[in-house]
Amino acid sequence: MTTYLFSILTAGSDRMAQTDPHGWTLTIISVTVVFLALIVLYFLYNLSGKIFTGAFKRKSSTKKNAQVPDAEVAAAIALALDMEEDGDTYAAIAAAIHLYLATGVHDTEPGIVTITRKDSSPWSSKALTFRKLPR
Amino acid sequence: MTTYLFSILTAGSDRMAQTDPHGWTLTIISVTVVFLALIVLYFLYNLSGKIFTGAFKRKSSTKKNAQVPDAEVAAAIALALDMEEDGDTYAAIAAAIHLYLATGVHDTEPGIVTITRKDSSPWSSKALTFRKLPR
Amino acid sequence: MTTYLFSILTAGSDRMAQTDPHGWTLTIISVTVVFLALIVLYFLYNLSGKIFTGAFKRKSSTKKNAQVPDAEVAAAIALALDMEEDGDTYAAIAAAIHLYLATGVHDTEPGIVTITRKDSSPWSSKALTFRKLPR
Amino acid sequence: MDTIIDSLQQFWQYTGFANCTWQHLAMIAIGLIFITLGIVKKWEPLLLVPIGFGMIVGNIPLFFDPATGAGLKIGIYEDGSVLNILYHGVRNGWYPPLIFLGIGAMTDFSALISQPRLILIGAAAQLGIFGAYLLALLLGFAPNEAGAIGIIGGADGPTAIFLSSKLAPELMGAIAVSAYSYMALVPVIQKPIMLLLTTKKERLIRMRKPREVSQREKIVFPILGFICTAFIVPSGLPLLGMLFFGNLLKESGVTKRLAATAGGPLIDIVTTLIGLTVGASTQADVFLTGRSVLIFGLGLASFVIATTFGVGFVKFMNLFLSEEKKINPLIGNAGVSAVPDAARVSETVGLEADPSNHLLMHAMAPNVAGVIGSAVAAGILLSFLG
Amino acid sequence: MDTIIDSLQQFWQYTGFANCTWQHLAMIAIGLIFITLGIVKKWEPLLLVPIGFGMIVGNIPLFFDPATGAGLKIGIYEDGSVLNILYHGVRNGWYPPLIFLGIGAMTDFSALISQPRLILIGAAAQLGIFGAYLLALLLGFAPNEAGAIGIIGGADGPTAIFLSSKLAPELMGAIAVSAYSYMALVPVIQKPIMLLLTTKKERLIRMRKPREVSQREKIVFPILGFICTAFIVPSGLPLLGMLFFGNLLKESGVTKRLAATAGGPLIDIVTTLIGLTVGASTQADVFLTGRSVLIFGLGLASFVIATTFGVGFVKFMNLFLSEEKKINPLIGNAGVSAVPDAARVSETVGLEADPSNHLLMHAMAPNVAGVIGSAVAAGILLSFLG
Amino acid sequence: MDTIIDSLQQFWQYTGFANCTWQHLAMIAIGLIFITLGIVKKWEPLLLVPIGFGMIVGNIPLFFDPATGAGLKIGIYEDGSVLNILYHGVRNGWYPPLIFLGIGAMTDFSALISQPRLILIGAAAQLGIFGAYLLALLLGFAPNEAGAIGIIGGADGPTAIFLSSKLAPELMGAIAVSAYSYMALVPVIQKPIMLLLTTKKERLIRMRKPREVSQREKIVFPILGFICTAFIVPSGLPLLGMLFFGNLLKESGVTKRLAATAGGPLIDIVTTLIGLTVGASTQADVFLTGRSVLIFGLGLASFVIATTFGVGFVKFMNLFLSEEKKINPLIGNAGVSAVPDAARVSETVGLEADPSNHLLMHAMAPNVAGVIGSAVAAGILLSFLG
Ligand code: NA
Ligand code: NA
Ligand code: NA
Repeated sequence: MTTYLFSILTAGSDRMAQTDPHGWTLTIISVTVVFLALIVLYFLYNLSGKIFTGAFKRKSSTKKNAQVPDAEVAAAIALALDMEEDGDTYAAIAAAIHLYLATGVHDTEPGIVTITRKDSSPWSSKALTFRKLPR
Repeated sequence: MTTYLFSILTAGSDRMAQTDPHGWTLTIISVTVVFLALIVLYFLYNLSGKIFTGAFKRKSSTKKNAQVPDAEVAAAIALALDMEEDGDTYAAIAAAIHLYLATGVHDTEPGIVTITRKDSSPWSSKALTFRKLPR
Repeated sequence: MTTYLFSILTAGSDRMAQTDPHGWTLTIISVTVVFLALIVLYFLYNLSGKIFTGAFKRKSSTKKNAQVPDAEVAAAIALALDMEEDGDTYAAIAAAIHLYLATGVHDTEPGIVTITRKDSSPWSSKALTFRKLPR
Repeated sequence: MDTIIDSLQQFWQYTGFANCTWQHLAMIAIGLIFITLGIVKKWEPLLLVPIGFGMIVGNIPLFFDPATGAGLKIGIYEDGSVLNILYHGVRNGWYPPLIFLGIGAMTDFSALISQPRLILIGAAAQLGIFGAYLLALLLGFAPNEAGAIGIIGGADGPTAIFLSSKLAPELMGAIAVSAYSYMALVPVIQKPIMLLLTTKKERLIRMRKPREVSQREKIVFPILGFICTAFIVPSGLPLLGMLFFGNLLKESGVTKRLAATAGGPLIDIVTTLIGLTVGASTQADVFLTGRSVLIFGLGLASFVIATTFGVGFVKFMNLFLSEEKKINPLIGNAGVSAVPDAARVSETVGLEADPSNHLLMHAMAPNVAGVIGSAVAAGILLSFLG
Repeated sequence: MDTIIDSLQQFWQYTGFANCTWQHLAMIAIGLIFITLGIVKKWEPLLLVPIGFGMIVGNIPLFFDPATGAGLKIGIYEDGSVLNILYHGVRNGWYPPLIFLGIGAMTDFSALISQPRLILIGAAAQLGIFGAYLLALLLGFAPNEAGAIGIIGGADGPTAIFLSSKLAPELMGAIAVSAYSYMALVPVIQKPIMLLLTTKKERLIRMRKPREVSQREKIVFPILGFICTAFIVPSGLPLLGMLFFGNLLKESGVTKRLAATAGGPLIDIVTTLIGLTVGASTQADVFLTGRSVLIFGLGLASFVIATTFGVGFVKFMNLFLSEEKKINPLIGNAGVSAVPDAARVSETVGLEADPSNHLLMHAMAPNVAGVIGSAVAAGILLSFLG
Repeated sequence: MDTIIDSLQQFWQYTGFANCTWQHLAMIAIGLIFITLGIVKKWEPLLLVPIGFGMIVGNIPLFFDPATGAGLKIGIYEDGSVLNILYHGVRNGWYPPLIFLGIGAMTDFSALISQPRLILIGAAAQLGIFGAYLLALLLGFAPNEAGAIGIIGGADGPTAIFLSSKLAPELMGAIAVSAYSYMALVPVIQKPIMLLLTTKKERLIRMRKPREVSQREKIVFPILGFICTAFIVPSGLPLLGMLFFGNLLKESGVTKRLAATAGGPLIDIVTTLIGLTVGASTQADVFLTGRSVLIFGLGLASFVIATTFGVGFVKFMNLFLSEEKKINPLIGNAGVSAVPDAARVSETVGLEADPSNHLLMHAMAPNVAGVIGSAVAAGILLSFLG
């Protein structure tokens, strides 16, 4: 029994061809494991979320969460959609996410989100500035 | 016959030493091929030039090609001659060529040609600006 | 005799284990050589210092060496101490040394010492400016 | 004089003109199409341009005499040639992990951290991989080949190259080209499926703004994420380890210069070389076969299945969710990875239904989860079939 | 159905959970501590974060059946695995010289050039290396192992990796981790020794501002410095050559772009990979031994001895120096290298005694001399024991 | 005590002082001259400084006992040493194509595209290569050696290293050093020849401003250029492919970050390592031979021939051109490549004749054509002699 199973798992392609010719065993196990792995991550971040949110809720409740500067977020998204060229999309999307999640809260970070567009240098050194005007 | 010729071409140094001890065969073939290769390029770009120039002539005729801002070109050239340090020459010469070919025509590119001089970072991120003043 | 000695030096670990089981021979030779190497450097730079200082003394005597802008040096040092993050320390210390050694003397270099702090790009492209105000 | 003319004739034999076949020209034409699509359509240009040029490079007709073995030793499959040396990183599988290092160093996982339930969409979309696996077996491919073909459905270029270089090196060119082609075609493929599977009402679902994510969470994420996934699927270690390592360098706040280099010069160098050599590995005689056509068909199928399961899974989740927690199924397609193009499709299609409903940031969660998911899937396939 | 459940059970055997031992968990915990110290304490983060993550990567439990040899071929010690390929640069010793190239391209030797007498402190502090060598022999290590352990006292990570990869590869993980740990702990270790060995009066010594250094001297320095040290200790050539070459690129004024790359992307790439792979090489079964504990003890001893001799040597020099030329013994600790942390300790402790007495720039002289000194010492050990 | 003194004596045997010969010192002196010329004269400093320092590194006298084979295993020719590993890229010929990738990513081919007839000058100047080939055969070199020597006349460092590493590795050091020396000396060598061969009137010829070049042409250029040249000379593929690939990355407009890295960090890293290792490969016993002297003589001859044919060919073309289309023969020298120094010589000499007549932009056309031309010539030589 064990030997049979063992053969499945240490097996390369040849043994799989014999023991699982239609691929259903591999498929079912694999899908299960993929879901398992990501469900574990889900629980983990759910948990960490609950731990960290406590601290954050307090913080954000002291600020007015109402004034969502949608315009800024929309601008960042527009940029992210537009910027197919040259891979700047990563930076644009990061900016959009940052603005979106952080709206209404002055976080401890510089408060300026920087992306670049025209510059030909690598992303890291690019600099198109979304300024958060002092409110 | 064919075998003899074949031996020439698959041959390494040893066979060439036998079949072409003074090197004239190799030289004549090689020079012919070098010329051939570059003549093909010549015809190609000549042709592409004729195709593309049509479009361009129209474009440039609408603009005043007369006002050649020689000063700018000369400045870029001066920079290119001067900049022996640190390999910036490539960027300087590219700028000179760009200004030279493009003079009098506002092309679709940003209109600012950027070279760097003092900065120690790689060329790509350097920034000494030749501004094309709005005319 | 020579063979014996030779065995010491071509030897790997095994022969050292036999001929120098407690390690004192290796230690004494090594310490001697380390000191020797650095003493040679000492004499060399001492000498070069004497050669070059002549030229410099003249230069610096024409300027007022008295006004040591300690504040600037202290600021640079403070930065160097603070900047444990991300390896900017090299640049900060270089700036401190530069300011310290050069104080009161306007050297031929740009006169602006540049370090960066927040920027995430490599050191080389960082730019936090200690301006030497025109005095 | 006689010698010279004869020699010239002989030289002719060495030229590309003399050795050219229609297959060479076909492959060069495909390369030109790739370059054109990359430049004109701006579809994944960082990949299509190098791969396209590589296809041209790899299909310059070279003289080779099978009888004597005489020939220029410059092809990508000839030991010691320049192309062959640069190809090592593909064949030995260490370019893809370095690309993952750079991707990790550029990717912001906040969207995922703040909405962990969206991770599951990234799991569902991996069904495209296994659907294609089953189909490939049906079509007569061996299991290792079927696994390598299936991974096209992971919509992740480096993962596809990594896995196919381990499982079925001879199919790697076709698989990589297929994977990148469909990644470039994501907007074309996914939109109709998304419209077909969703109702107008579903497309209008507005999702709540998720909570903020602290820097500490962002730092803990790659460490915890790596340990969990690697314990479950140790064979995914090369890809997952590098992805999370790069992300830790980015988020730690004290190793920014390492992250900047990993997501800058390092990933650029590897991207250039992987594209060029993968392209050059598609030599006509290896590439232009009936199997390549099948692989392209299976690749398309895997993208369709993945998108279907991604969108369908959101609808399935919605059955169990209260009204205000419902998820817009238009972000389901993003589970396939193809970062960030798939997420942009979500945004675009969403905007068509409601111009004020931005889905991009929500879609980034299944999108990056899909990267993790397909690396996990690749690990599993490797442990079964490797 | 039976097959599937059984297969899942079998899959379990491959997971990290099934193969996990307390040693794996211990090493992962150590990795987490390294990362935490790097991020929270900001101790050598460019090294501790990659090494710490590498430790986690290297200690994910992998299935291996010694009977059949079956197992995933992804560990750092398995030929052809990704980690193994990236580890080549450590094992063959070419990462450290590339790091020295970058360090040379970033280091300003002016402090040393303007005060050459301070070089000797950098020689005295190397006694830590040989003190640890003698102790290691006493504890029963073989001479090659003792030499590799001694180099921890050089307080120079790349040098330690270079020498131990040549002399005692099997101890390299423990030696590298020990070296970086104590380099990170320099402030903690050195301060009490410095206070113990100096009087209040000595700590108040003000040193004269040294002369300026011309650009020409800075250019001549690396050339002359290399020729001299390499003639005396040719076996130090790989490290010394690269260090001085990098510095020449920096100071020549005409090769700035090469220096910027050497001290930028190149050193970043190598630092990332050396940290990750050195960390991953500390697999539990190799690392968690009594010998590792001994190595950590000897490493601590070597730092203590080095600091003692550094400070003591300044006091010895002061016996022969006129009042106005006396050297503040608080810069003696800087001779160990650990650039620039040891010099910062000098400054900090000096400021506590007199808040207007800056020692940093003076301390940089023995600090960079210590780098040269330990590279010389490594060369000697290599020629004796290699 | 006796042991120690004896050991010290023995240690002496290992030092550079004990093994030093006048050849070592001569090579170190040459290295110093290279560095000085690079820094003071600013002649090709990116190459002369690394090569010069490499010469010093490669000529530190190392102990080697031919009887026992005992010695330090750190020389560039000893398997597994650091220098030896970094030298792989030279010996296996993959550094030069990577440099070509970077050059392509930096070079603007507009000048050539807008004045295609100037391409032919770049063909004529390659006669320097074959002139030197004939002379080298006359002097008794074997054909492969003669080919490698001839390529010096291509005035292109990476091409010279690439070809000589394939045809005559043992002469590579001398050939590379010769090529770079004369490239640095281009202004000194070419100016008198140009003045000798041209009349005052010819030097005053004003050339018409060429047409503009559209971005589309710039994109099409590298693709078409590569296909044509590679079909004619497939053996030039490694160099031509990389040159045009780099240029496509630059001009495509959608892969700028890849071009920036190829023409930035990547070319910097390779330039640093190729310079250092080529310099270090000139070990006295290999380098200081009568043959090296001959190679230097032949190299000079090849530059003279190339310049002569370049200028002469323009005069020949002018015979067939109408007055307003005549070409200033002062741009003929630029056909040798040596980008962009040769083109700058054209400009400078032209300005002396007429201070308002700028030739630089015109001269860039034969200059970059010369790069293509010598890569083609290298390909031909490789297919005949490889
Ligand atoms: Na995926
Ligand atoms: Na040290
Ligand atoms: Na040439």
